[in-house]
Amino acid sequence: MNSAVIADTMNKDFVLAVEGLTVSFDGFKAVNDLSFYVDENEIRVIIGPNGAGKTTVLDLICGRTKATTGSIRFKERELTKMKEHEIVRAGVGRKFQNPSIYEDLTVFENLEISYPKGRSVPGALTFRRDRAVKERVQEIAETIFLADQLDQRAEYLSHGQKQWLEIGMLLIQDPELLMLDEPVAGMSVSERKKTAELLNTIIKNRSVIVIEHDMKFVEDIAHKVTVLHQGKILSEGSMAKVQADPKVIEVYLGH
Amino acid sequence: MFADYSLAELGSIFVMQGFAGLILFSVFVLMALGLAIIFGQMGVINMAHGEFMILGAYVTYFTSQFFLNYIPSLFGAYFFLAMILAFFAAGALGMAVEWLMIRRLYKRPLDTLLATWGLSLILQQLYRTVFGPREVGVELPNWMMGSLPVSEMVEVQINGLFVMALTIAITVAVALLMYKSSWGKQVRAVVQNRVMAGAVGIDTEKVDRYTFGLGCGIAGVAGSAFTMIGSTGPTSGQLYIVDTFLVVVFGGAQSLLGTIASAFTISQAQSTMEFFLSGSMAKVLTLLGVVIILMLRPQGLFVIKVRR
Amino acid sequence: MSSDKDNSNKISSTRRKLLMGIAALPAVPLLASTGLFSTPAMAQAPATSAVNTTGLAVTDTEVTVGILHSVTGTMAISETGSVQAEKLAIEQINAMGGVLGRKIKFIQEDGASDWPTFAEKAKKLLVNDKVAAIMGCWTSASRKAVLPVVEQYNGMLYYPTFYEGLEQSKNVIYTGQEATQQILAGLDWVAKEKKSKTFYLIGSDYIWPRTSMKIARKHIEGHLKDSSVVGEEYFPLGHTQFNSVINKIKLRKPDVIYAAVVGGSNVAFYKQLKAAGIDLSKQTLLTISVTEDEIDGIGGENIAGAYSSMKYFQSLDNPNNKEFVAAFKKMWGEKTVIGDVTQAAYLGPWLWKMTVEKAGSFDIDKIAAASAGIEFNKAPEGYVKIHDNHHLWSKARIGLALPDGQFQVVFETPDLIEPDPFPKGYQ
Amino acid sequence: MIKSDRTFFLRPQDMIGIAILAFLLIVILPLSLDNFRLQFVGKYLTYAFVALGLVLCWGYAGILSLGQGVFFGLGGYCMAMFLKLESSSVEATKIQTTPGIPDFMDWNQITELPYMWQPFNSLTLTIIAVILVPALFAFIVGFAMFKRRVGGVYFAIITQALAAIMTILIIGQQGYTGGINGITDLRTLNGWDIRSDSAKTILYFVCVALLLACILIAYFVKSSKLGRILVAMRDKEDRVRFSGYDVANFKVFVFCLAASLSAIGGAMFTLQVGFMSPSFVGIVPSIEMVIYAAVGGRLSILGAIYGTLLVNWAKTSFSESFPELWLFGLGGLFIAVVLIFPNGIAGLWQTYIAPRLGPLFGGAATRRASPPATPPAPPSPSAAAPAAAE
Repeated sequence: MNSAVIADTMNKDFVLAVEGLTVSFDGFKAVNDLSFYVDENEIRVIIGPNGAGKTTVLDLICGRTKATTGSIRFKERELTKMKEHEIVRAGVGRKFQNPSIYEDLTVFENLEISYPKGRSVPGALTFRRDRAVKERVQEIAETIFLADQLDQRAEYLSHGQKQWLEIGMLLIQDPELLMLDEPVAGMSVSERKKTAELLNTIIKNRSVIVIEHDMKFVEDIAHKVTVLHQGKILSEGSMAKVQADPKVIEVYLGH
Repeated sequence: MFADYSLAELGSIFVMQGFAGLILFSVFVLMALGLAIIFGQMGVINMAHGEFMILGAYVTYFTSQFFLNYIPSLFGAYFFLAMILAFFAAGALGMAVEWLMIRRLYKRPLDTLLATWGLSLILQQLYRTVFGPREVGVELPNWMMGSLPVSEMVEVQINGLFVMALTIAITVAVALLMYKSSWGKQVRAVVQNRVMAGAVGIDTEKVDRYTFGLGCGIAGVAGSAFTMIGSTGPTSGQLYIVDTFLVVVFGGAQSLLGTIASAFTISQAQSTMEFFLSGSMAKVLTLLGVVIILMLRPQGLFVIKVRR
Repeated sequence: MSSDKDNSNKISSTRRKLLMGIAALPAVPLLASTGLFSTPAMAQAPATSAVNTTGLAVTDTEVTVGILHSVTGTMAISETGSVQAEKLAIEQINAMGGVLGRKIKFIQEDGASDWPTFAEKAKKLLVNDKVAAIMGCWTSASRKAVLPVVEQYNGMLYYPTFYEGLEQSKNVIYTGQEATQQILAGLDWVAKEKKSKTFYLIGSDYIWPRTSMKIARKHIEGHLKDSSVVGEEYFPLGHTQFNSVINKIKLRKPDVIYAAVVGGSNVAFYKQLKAAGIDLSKQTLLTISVTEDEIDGIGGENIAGAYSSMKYFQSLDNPNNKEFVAAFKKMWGEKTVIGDVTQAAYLGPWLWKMTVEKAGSFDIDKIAAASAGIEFNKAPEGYVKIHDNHHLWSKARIGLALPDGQFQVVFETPDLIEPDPFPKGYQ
Repeated sequence: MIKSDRTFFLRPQDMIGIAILAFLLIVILPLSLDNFRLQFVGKYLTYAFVALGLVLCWGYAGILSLGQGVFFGLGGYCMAMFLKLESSSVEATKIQTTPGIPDFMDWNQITELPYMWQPFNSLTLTIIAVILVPALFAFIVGFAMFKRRVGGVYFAIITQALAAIMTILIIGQQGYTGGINGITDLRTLNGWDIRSDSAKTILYFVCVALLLACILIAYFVKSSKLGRILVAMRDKEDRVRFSGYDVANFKVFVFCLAASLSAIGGAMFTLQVGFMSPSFVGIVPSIEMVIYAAVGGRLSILGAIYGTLLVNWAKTSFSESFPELWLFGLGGLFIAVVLIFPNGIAGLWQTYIAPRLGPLFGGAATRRASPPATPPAPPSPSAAAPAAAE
């Protein structure tokens, strides 16, 4: 891993530095010796065919899956050794592919639970719904177009609204690195438009990693694109550069 | 403790103790196999497993009574018929239960636990009302009793051999059924992806019903075989339930091989400890050992790592 | 709610119908005409106010007693026989004119194999129903739960089961054997008759087997010549795998296997013993936990050749017993078997009746005081007598188990053995 | 704007519910039942503590423990040990070889009070032990298992095995525990005779008071953010984890809380019934206690109390009149509550009765979010399967 030496001097500026990352499931390497770096305030889009290991990369970063070898550093902190909740508290937020919200709770309660206070057992017991909490929830709810749905049980929201709610639940934590897994999948055209607008407002002052299939959407938002194939980086760079790469055309865009 | 015995004596005792361990192993496998299919393949926790076993035992009892009274000349062979009848009786009851109850609960595994517990209470009382509260004595054909002298010291129990042979036969049959037959493929397909399996034309409801029936049927055969070594009464089924579940869970729930390996581990541990310690302590230590290992390695002994 | 609830009758009649096709039997005055029991003069029934000064449920024509056993739950198997015996005795007593000129009416309650239920029902019988006596309990645990209640509310309990001893109460008459009565003579017999020197003790893991084995060990080591215990093992209740201990037995080659295994374990133990090639006609086995009732489940062929140490066997050859067995079968069906505890339960109502008549009163304190010295000549087991410590003097007997499920009595002590619930030197 | 704007942890309809229950237990039942029946209710209420714990642990957090009898027993045994020591004074036990120790120890050749019995000479230490010993045990079990993400079915089976182990141990170690007979013949509490009718009536009211206090605790937990986290966890455990919570800690907490509640019930049981035995520790009582919560409604705190009372009342009256039918009834109840009315009495109430009462409570009842039609689907077996390996 000779890149590590170089990286050591370089990654001061990177928010996230992934180096030599490998994970294998019973011998099958879902992610294989992967390295990439994300800058401050950068929007990185990861694309790739099904089974390329995109979601696994997010799983590895947020601690859901443990790496076999390699390192993930976030603002100089090694994430591979940390537990999921510690990673979240360090400032990494993750949205799942399917909307992952609490259907039995109201929108307000969904957001309140995500509010980064009272995260310990005693903290949760003594947590008060004070003015600061309510104002913050209200503010986020307006951002995600759900201000008039606060008392609605989350299960009654539409698919798109659920996606927004989950984004809101991340937003309320104000993470420095936001990871979104197919945020516009299954949305109607109008919802997609609104989502793009939402993303454009929330990406300010943070780095974002997005997995997306919708090329139009990718083109709209990406600063830099990483193409994954069979657990490895096939190509990396601007959208234009990636689109011109013959390897990419062969395995992904061309098929 | 061995100072007083000659080497030959010690040798033969260890042989016999090993054999005792193997019998216990066979008993565990037989108990657990039906449950492993139901729990491992379908995710249903059948707390009434013991009662299905006891149904098999009662069937055996009535078959023996029938032979004694009407065709005593064939008494020596009744046990084979009894096992077949036990399989179908328990299997049929299992399918009925699946249809009436279990199929509504596939999405709620913890609730199957409660519902089947209720079923076990009902079956116990049903046995008590119909067959009487006392245990019944199942008379065995003479050829199944006693033991074969291998050497002067070493004797091998015939019913032990019988249980072992039966265990091997049923295990092989189940393995063939699950891994070689097209039906087995359907079962595994349903386990892995119910929706997909339905979409490609597998009748998932039928597969579920027969799988559950098969598991219960095997429990019935096990119960039939256990009339050789245990009691047959309305509440006898309760004696097996904890051991059975631990064997299945310890084996990692999803693989047949895991169940067998776990039955082997637990039976050997228990029978060895029983030899050196008192019975109660051996039991406590075995259970405790299993529980502690499960706490440290909750996925059980054998589990396939999967990508989520 | 205090009506006669004849539950065990229902259960057993269901079974009888199933097994034999005989409908429920009418209640028949069984012994009245035989002249075996002396009939007290009916005309002399004393005034209620004189015989009942503490407000028990005694009227001019009736006296109420309680029957408290498990009709449901795991213990129903064992306790059914006791209920049947107690009902038989009550019926016979009534046929003879009752107690002090009053018919016995009984209230049956179900302990449901649950010890707090036993305590509650005992309290109900004593407080609400004001019964004059309770025939009941089977397990030690149920008796331990009931004991404080009968002591607190001053009742009288007739307890039928052979048990571990270590207890004595003004309010309890123990009609079964305490441990030393059951154990010592049996051990002496096996030492003398079988020239046994080495013993292997095996029991279920709870208080009765453990206490019994403690007494047995003390006797073997302290009182039998050159004898020793070569193994002592306990298994959890409900244990079903005995192959390892059977191997140990084979290794130690004891002269006697001394067994106190109970319940479902019993069946497994004897079946596996037989399967392991231990021939009970060659290997002496003496048990203190197998009566005719247990053999029903074990199967006669699996235990034939074993010896059981009890005070009563159904096959006992004396006129009292023949009379009793015939009456019992007439009332409860030809196929029912009668074990040691069933007979002891049968004694309860009789002993109470005789005590009441001796005391001339139903008052509990007077009965408790009058109990000592009560003699019963017509007991199926033979003559018995209540000791000052409220246990019975009784003989010890050894029975040889036969393939048909009965015992052949091979030995009985010439004299009655004194009950000794707190045996010196055995604790 | 936000309607869910309450500052107090009890909603108006909760207060009405608690008041009705309190009125029933404190006024109606004592006035309408004789002493004998009232003591039954007192005994049932001790099981209600367990059901209450199960509502939090199973209903809200989705953790089904089949070993609650262990905690009930631990609490009960702690109390029984204290009472036994008090009734085993040197004078009361002078016929023993070693006076001053419990009778069953004397029978088992134990000649001095075992180390683990020593603290139970003090009532203060005993009360502390009643609450802390089960909580500690639950902490060890819960910590080991939840940190490794054991859940669902696996947790249920392992707790069931623990109940089996505990029973065998208590029965086997009879010199220290009283064996299968349990610890019996308990007479006085600091000199106060607990066997008299007046004492039992007082203990009944103590039990009711403690139960009401525990109900308030349960409501407090439920309405705190922790309560919502439990529901969230049951629904989407990963989402909670990725919102920065250490999920295992919350599960351990609620499991310990349920254990302590059960133990308080056990201690009250010992006081009211007068003994403790291993028959309350094993698998069968543990599962029966689950059905109390299920009948009441696994998501309803007050429902658990009514469920417990109803099932036990049915059990007592059934077994008095049709003993052989009782198991059919109980078994049928298990099946019916799972198949037909998974939210128990509380579900029926909320679906059929509460809407009609709505106007009476000034709309309070209608604001209660409609209950989920089916109980929350627990994670599928594969998801519930521990995932520590990855």
